[in-house]
Amino acid sequence: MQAYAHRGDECVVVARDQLVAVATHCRDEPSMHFDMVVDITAIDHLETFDEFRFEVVYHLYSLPHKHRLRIKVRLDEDDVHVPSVSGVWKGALWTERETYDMFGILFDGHPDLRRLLLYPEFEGHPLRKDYGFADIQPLVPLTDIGVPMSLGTPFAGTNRERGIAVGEGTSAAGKALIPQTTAFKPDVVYK
Amino acid sequence: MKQPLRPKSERAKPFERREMTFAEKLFYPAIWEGLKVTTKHLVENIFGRKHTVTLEYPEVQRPYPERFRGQHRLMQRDDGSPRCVACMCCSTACPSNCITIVAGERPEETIEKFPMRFEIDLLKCIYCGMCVEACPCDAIRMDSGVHPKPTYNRQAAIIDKEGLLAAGAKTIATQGGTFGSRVAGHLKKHI
Amino acid sequence: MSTETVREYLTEEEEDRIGLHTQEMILNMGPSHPATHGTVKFTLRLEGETIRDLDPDIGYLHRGFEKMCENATYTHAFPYTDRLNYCSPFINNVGYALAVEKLLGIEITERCKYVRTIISELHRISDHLTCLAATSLELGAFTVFLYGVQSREEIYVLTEEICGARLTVSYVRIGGLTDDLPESFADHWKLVKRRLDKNLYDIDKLIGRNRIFIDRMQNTGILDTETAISYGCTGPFLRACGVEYDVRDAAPYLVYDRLDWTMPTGTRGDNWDRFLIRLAEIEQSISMIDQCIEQMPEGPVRIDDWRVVLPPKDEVYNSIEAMMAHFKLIMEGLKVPPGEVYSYTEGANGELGFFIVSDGSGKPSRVHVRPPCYHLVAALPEIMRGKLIQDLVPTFDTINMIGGEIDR
Amino acid sequence: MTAQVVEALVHAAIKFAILVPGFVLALAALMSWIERRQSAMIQDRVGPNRASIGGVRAWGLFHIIADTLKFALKENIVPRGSNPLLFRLAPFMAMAPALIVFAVMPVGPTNRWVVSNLDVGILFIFAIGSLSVYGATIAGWSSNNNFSLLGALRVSAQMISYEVSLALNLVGVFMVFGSINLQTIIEGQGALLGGVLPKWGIVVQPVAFFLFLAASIAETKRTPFDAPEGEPELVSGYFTEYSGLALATWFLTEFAAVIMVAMMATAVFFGGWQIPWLPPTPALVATWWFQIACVMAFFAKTLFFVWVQMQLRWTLLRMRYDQIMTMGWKYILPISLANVLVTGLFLLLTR
Repeated sequence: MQAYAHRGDECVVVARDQLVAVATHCRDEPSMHFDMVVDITAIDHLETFDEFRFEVVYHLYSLPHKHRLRIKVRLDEDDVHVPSVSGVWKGALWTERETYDMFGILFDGHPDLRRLLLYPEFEGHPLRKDYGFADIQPLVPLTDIGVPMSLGTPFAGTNRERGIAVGEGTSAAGKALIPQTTAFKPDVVYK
Repeated sequence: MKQPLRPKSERAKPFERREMTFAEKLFYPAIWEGLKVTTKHLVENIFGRKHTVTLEYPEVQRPYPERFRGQHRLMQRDDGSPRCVACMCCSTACPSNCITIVAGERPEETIEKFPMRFEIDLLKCIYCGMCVEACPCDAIRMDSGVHPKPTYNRQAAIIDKEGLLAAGAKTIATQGGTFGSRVAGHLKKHI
Repeated sequence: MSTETVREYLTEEEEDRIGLHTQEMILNMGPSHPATHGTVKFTLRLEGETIRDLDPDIGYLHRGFEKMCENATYTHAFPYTDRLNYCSPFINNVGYALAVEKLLGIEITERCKYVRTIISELHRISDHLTCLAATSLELGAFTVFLYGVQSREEIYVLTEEICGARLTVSYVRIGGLTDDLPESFADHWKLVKRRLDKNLYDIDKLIGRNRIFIDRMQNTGILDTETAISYGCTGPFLRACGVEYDVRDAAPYLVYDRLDWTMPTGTRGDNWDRFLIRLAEIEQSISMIDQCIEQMPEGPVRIDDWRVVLPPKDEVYNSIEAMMAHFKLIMEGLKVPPGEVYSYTEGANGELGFFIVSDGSGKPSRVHVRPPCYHLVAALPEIMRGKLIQDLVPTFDTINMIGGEIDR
Repeated sequence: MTAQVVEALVHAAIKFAILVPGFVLALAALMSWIERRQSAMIQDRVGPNRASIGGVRAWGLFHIIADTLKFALKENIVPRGSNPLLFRLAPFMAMAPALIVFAVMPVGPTNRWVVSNLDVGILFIFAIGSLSVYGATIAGWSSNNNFSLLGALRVSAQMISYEVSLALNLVGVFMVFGSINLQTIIEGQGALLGGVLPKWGIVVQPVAFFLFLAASIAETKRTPFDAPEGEPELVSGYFTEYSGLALATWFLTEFAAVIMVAMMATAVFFGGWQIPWLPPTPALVATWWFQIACVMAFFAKTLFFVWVQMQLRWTLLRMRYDQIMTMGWKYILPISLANVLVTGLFLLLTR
C-alpha cells in the first residue's frame, strides 16, 4: 500500500485482493464515510511504467465530510482481473462496465459486465494505448431484425461477448521506441 | 452504512410544495388561465405580430455580431500578395486538420516563404477560431461575416488561396520588429 | 385520482391461481424515437403498460472524446469539450480549463474568474431552460416548449456576441479566455433577462398550477435518497432528494464563495421537485450574474505567462521573444508537468469531473470526463421498474440526459 | 311506394353530398391550415406561408393543396408482417362512421336542412360514432408494431369509457327538452328564459356542458386526452405505420371528429341554428333569407367551437393513460349521473 498527494488530491494505491475490503471500510467507517463512488476509470501506462500496465482508479467522495479520495489498483498486463465494487456502491455498475468496454479490464463479481458505449461486436478495447488512433473496425454483418430477445432472462448475462484481446500488439520493441518522459513526482508522499 | 449523515449547508433552502387548492383540483380554472395566455398571444400576434420572434430568413437576416466566426479569409499585403508566410502554425493549431499549406520559396525577396497552395476544407472545419489565434502575422481571419454555404459536391467546399484572398483585405497590423515596434501595441487586431 | 402508480406485477404462481396468463412485450424505444432526444435506446420489458425492466443502451453518439484528447494538445481539447454537454458548452469549457490549471498549479486572474462564473451561470440557465422546455414538450405542451426555447435563443444570441459562435463556443483557454466580454454585454444581458422573465411568467401561467401537469410530475420518478447517493447521482437530481450538495457550495471554485445565493432543495425527489429546483436555480443564476457584473474588477483575462497562454498579438508581430513563445506553444503544445488530477465543477446536471493524467509531454496521457447525467441514467432502471411506461417520459426528461455528454 | 323511397334516398344522397364534401371535408382541409397557423401565432412563430401560386402567397392557404399533393404522392407503405387487408381497410373503417354521423345534424330550421331528420337523432350519432373505435383498434393491431398495439389498446379503452360519460352528459339535456331528436332540441332552445336569456343548453345544463366538452375531446383523442397517439412514448400510437394518403385519412377522420364535436356542442348547448333574441316564428322560417341566416349562425357557432378545440389543443398537455381512465370513470361519470339526478328532481318539483 502506498499513499501520496498531488495538487491536493489524496491517492491510495491498494493491492488488488484487498480492494473490496478497503472499499467497504471506506464506506462504513464513520470518520471516512465515503458514501459515493464518483467515478471509476483506468489508466493505461504502456508508455510510462514497466512494472505494471493498468491502473484502475476509483474516485470516492464523502457527502457529509466533504472529502475526496482516490484509490488505485495496479494491474499487470496479462492478468487484468479486479474485484468489482458494485456490491459496495451501485454507482460502480455502469462505470465498471465502461472501464471494461474501454480497457478490457475484467471486474470479477460484476452482475452485468457487457460493453456499454460500444457495440458487442467491437474488436479490441479502444482506450488501450496499443489500440491505434486510426484503427478501423471490421464491418458487422447485418443481423436479422425480428430475432426476439430471450424472454424470462433479465438483460444481464447475455453471452453476446467476444473473447477479450489481452495485450495484443504490445511488444518490447514497441515499448523501446516510446520516448522517455520525466517521471511523475507527487507533492506529498505519505509514509 | 445506514447512518442518517447528510451534508449540511448554510445556503440550502428547501422549498415548500404547495398542495393543490380545490379550485386547482377542478382543472378548469387553470385551463382558463392557460387559455388567457394563449389567446393573448394569438390575438396580439395576428394583429401586429407583437411577440413574433421568427425571422423570415432569406428576406430578413439577423446581423452577425462583430466576433462572429464565419468563413475564413486571407489578408493581403500592399501588393495584393498574401500576408501568409507558410509557417504552418494554423494547420498545426487546427484541431480538425482542415488546412493544407504547401510552402514555396522566394529567393529574391526578404520574406522567403510563401504559400503555393493554401486550402481550407470547409466540410472538415469546425469554426473554432484556433487558426486565427495561432497566426503570427495576421494573415488568416474569420471575421468575414459570411457563414458557410452548402455546396453540391465536396470539391466545392474546399476553398483555395485565390478564393480566400478574394475575401480578404489589407491589414494595418505592422510587423517585423522595426524600431519602436513596442509603440505599435495600441494597434488593434481588427481594422 | 390515484397518484401512486407503483404496481407490483403478478408472479407466475399467482397468474396460475387466477387463471390469467399474460405475456411480456419487448419494446425497443429508440435509438430514433421522439422521447429519446439525444440518441439512446431503451429496451423495455413491458407487462401491459407497466415496465418490468429497462435497459438503457447508450453510446450512439460515441465519438471517442477521450481517445481524441490523447492525440491532441491540451488546447485542442476545447472544441471537443464544447460538444460534451451541448446545452451548456461554456460549463464544459470552464471545467476542463480548471482541471488543466489545477494540474499546472496556476492561478487565473480575478476578472477571468468573474467572466468564467458569468458564462457558466449563463449556460446553466440555458441548460435548465432546455430541460424544462423539453419536459413540457414531451408532456404535450408544445407552446411551453417554444416559449422556453425562445429565451434560450436569446441566450444563444448573447453567447454568439461573446465568442462568435452559438453552440461550439471554444471560448475558454487554459490560463484565461480567448477574449474579454464584449462591452455591450451588460446591456444585452438586461434584454435577455427581461425576455426570460416574460417567458417564465407565461410558462408559469400555462403549466405552473395546471393540474394535468402537476399530476404528471408529482410522485413520479422517485428514487430514494440512499440509492441515489449510492448510484453517485449529483446535481438537481440529488438536491431534489433533499441532499444539500452542490459543488459550488461544498468546494467553491471561481468566485462562488463571494456571491450571495441559495441552494434550493426538494423533499421527495420526484419529477416535480426536480422541475421546481431547475426553475429556482434559473432565478439563482440570474441573480449570480447580476452580482458578478457588479463586482467584476477591470483587468486582464489571461495570465501573464507565455509558457501557458499565447502572447498578445502585437507582441507576436513585433518581438522575437513573443514570437518564439508563440511558436513553441502552437507547435509543441502546452507542456504540463507529469501528474494526475481530478477536478470537479458543478455542471448543469451535477458534478462534472475531469480526470487528467499528464506524462509531461504536450499531449495529455489520459483525459477522462465524468459526465453528470451518466450516473443518473444508470439509476433509471431502478427508478422505472414497476412504473408506467408514460412515466418514463417525464422522468427521462427531468434527468436531462445529454447524448453528447453521456456517450462522449 | 318504391318511387318515394328512391326519391327520398336521392334527396338524402344529394344533401349528404353537399354537406359532407362541401362543408365537412372542406373545413377539415382548411383546419389543417388553421391548426398550423393558429398554433404558430400562439407560439410566436409565423407558420407556413411559403406555398405560392404565381407569387401569390395568400397567407399560406396554398399549403392545403401542397399538403394534399404531398400526401398523394407518397408511397403507401404496408409494413412487413402486417395484415395487409385489415391494414388498408382500417382507415376507412374509422372514416366512414365519422362522416356518416353528419347525416342527422340539422343545420337549418326546416327539414330541408337536415339530411335525415331521425327521431332517434342523437342515439344514431352515438351508435354510428362509436364504430370508429374498430377502425383505430384494427389499425393498431394489424400494423405489426408494438407501439401501434399499445396505442390501439389505449384507444379502445379510452373511447369505450368516454362513450358512456358522453351519453350520460346529454341525458340531462334530453330531459329538459323532452326529446332526443336534434331538431326538436334545437327548436326548444329558441325560447327565452325570463324573457332575457336564451334557453340554450349551456344555460339550463352548465355542468353537463363542461363535462361534455371534456368527454367529447377525449372521444376525438386530442390533447389533453391524446395518450393513444402520445407522441413521446408511442410515436404516433395506432397510426404509426401509416403513410401517404392512408395517413391523410387518419387526419381527416380526426378533423371530422372535431367538427362533429363542435356541431354537437352547437346543436345541444348553444342553440343550434337559433339566432339569439330572434325567435323563429313560422312566418320568418318560411322566408329564405332567414333560413340562410340560421344556417350561417349554425356554421359560425361550429367554427367557434372548432377554434376553441384548437386553442385547447395548443394550451394543454397530455394526461397519463391511467389518469384519463380514472377521470372518466371516477369523476366524469358520477358527476354526470348526479347531474341527471338533480335535473330529474328539479323537473319533478317544478312540474
